[in-house]
Amino acid sequence: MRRLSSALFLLGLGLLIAAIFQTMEFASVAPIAGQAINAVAAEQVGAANFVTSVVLAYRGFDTLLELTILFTAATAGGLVLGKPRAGASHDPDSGFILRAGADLFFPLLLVVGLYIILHGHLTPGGGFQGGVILASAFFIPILARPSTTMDHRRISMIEGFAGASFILIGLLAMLGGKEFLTPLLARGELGALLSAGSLPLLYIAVGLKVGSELAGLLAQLSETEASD
Amino acid sequence: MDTGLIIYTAAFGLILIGSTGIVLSTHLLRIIFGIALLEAGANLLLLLATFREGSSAPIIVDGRIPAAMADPVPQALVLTAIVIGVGILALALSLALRVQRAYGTLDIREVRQRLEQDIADEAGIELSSSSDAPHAVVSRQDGPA
Amino acid sequence: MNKLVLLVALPLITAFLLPVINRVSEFAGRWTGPLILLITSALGISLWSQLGNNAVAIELGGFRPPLGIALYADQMAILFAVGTSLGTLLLWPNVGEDRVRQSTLALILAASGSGLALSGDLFNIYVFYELVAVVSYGLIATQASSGSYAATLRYLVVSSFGAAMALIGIALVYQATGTLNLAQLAQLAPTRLNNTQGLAAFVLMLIGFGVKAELFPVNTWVPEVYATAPTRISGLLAGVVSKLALLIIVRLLVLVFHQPEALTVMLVLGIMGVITGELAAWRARDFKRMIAFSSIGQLGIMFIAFSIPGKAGIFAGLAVALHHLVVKPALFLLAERWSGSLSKLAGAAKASPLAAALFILLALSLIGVPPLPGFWAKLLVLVELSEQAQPLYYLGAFVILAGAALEANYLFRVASRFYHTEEGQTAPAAHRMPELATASLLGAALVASVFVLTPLSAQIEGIATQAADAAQYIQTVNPEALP
Amino acid sequence: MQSLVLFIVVVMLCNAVAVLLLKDFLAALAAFSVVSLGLSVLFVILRAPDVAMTEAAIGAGLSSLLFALSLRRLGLWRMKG
Repeated sequence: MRRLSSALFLLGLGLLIAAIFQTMEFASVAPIAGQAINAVAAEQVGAANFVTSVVLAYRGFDTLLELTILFTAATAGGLVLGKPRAGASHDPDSGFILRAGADLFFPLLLVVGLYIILHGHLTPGGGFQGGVILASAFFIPILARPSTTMDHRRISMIEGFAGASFILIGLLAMLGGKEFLTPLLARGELGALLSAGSLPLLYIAVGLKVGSELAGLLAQLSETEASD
Repeated sequence: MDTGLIIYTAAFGLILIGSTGIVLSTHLLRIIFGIALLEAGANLLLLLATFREGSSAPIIVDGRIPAAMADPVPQALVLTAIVIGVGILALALSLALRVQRAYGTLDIREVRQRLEQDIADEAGIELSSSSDAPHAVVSRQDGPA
Repeated sequence: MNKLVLLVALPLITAFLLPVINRVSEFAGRWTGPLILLITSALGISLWSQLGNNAVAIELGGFRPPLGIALYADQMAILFAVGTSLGTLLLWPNVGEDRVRQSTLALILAASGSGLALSGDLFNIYVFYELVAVVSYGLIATQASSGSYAATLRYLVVSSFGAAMALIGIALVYQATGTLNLAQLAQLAPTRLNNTQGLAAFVLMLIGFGVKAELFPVNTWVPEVYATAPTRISGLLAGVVSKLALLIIVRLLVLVFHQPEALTVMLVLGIMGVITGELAAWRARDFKRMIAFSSIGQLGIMFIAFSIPGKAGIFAGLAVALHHLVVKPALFLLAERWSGSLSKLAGAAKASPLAAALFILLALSLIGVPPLPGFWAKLLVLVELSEQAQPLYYLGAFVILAGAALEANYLFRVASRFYHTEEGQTAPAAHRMPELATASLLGAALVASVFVLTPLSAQIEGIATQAADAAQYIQTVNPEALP
Repeated sequence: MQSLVLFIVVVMLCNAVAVLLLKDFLAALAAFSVVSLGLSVLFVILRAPDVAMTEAAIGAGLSSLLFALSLRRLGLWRMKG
């Protein structure tokens, strides 16, 4: 019975998609929002990477919520997995080569992550991509030495303050009589490292938040005891 | 048959394969794989929405603004959607670990039966179809489904 | 008026900082959350009183739509935003061990619910919707039983599937119009979305947003989740969150999707919802799942009501929705001590007479016995349905009436148990004070509304008129002229 | 260009089917990573370098890591000869 209804449901979905495919006119419409942004973004926001302009300025609110989703997922994940029991069994530490490699990787990944975050308004990449690399920088040593645990207290401090500073930058604009999340500071010269106003600051907050969030999630998953 | 159409096929293909995985799979981990595939297809479709061939990436290099730049809005949207997806994926996997620890299985039918049993036990009523109550049998999943 | 954004930003920043605050002072950690919600509720109410019959739009980041994201606040939006804040405050989670994490999640729920009601951008709505979804998973899992984990995971699967469908719908809309701002979509819809692709996009979004609104084919999670989640969370999900999802669908119908087929799809799914929900509730043998299934039925009635075209449908649907918003959380609060088999409820009236009386009051209103507000809401829906003079709408009216008969049957079956003591059976324990007080408050609000029925219905009619006014929406948001 | 796209799409779809059909979860995870990588190449072709980077870091990297960690905790981490 369940199989039959599932199959029927899939059939309906397939028909729907086929109908869409049939009637869709491919790329017939000018992207109103996109064209308008492409026309004014360089002047209005001042970031050479327009995707960054959209992510942090035009649709900064979405990004704030996205950070909140990650935060919520990490909080809920902590609730679900709970604290590992004291004296729980760990995987044994890896061999010397892996440990040495992990130690070697740590500063390298840290620098690469920060570089990507800081250049987010100029080149592809930014807080999210850099944040993932930061997270892996902190997580790889744990993979090499499963007996060490991550300092969850410090992580929760970082994620709290990073998220709050994103909102605070937005609220500062309101104090100045502008709307929430209006970009602040001088726009500077297009393509320079110090340009695009408060956008690099926002990306640093995003990078720290994403990095700490994901590192926390990964550590939680790996600290959970095996089920058998 | 142009490039755009081929990629559209990929998007709809991923959507259909992902949906099939969600609806027809019996193992919860496989269903989570299906969700990830479905999301990938949806993201691709979103990015394709206003794609035109011959446009360039929406980034200014050396101060020159290219003539035809790609629409940056869907790119930002997909960026958001990918990050949302990984957050939910992590939560789903954490839940799957707990379910496995509690029920000893991730087979969707067994999980559902155990869930019904749990609810019925807590309410203090008989399960209506208690013919094969898996209550006493702690079935352990030893291999992948 | 740009303080409106504080309804979202204040709870969010508090949620981020709550672990830190709690480390500094446990006392502050305990009371900051409710205090912030009190502040946002008061702020929302003051904004409501300033608003009158006007509406305001906020251009976030100072970018005029369609460049940036716009928030739109009319009476309906602020009503539901305040409803979310107040609802979360009244149903503040207080079970389980991890208090800080729970408070954090509750604050985020309040913020995201308010944002969902206010948002005027299609993708922003999707992000808020996902946020509400993730928060709900966390809150359900606070029960920390194996059942709640399994139910949450199954809910997550259905909900993620729905969210992906909604995202596909958004992609189709963006593909056809090139914008995400609802006001601009309203301008473009008659020419660009009045076709098969538009209808497909609507159906996909209906499936997606319908998951939280307990729409017929995607509501399999409802009984499992409501039976295993903490009762306060069930009350929040059934009472508040489902209405927010419904609100989005109504906004989309008013502004973007004008096809008659769209209404027909909603009507049919609503009818199916009433039939399956009420029948399942009638068959249910434990209290929690009975009211869970009954909420599917009630939301089916709302879908039927909102499928009536024009202002009349919104008026009727809004009346039912507000009534359910008050009644269902109260019922779930009563379920706190009455969870479990219906047969165990014998003699409950003796142990807690106030709770039993409250239940009967709520049940009467839910069934629709005059002069309680539930009667007037249902009457309104039936009158509007019969005025449509079409077979499918008559069927809807008939199904609602039949559903009411079933409701009367199973709710009175429960009520009669209360006063019927059997030998050798222990009555269920008396309710705890917080639950009983909150439920009494909601019950008192229900009774009070009987005495102000005329101004109240005029007020709701005003809200509905404004919500149905697409021209005002476009004018208020005032997006840049089309090229 | 067109044949390259066609090749990537075919590989991606085959691997997507393989994710659902392969009995061994580790193999399914490998197939899933291939889908993600193919997707990020498509994103580059669609002139979205930012999204491609994100997909490569998050879709192919982090998601696979999450899956791998949970496979290990679930006891499904084993190769079949």
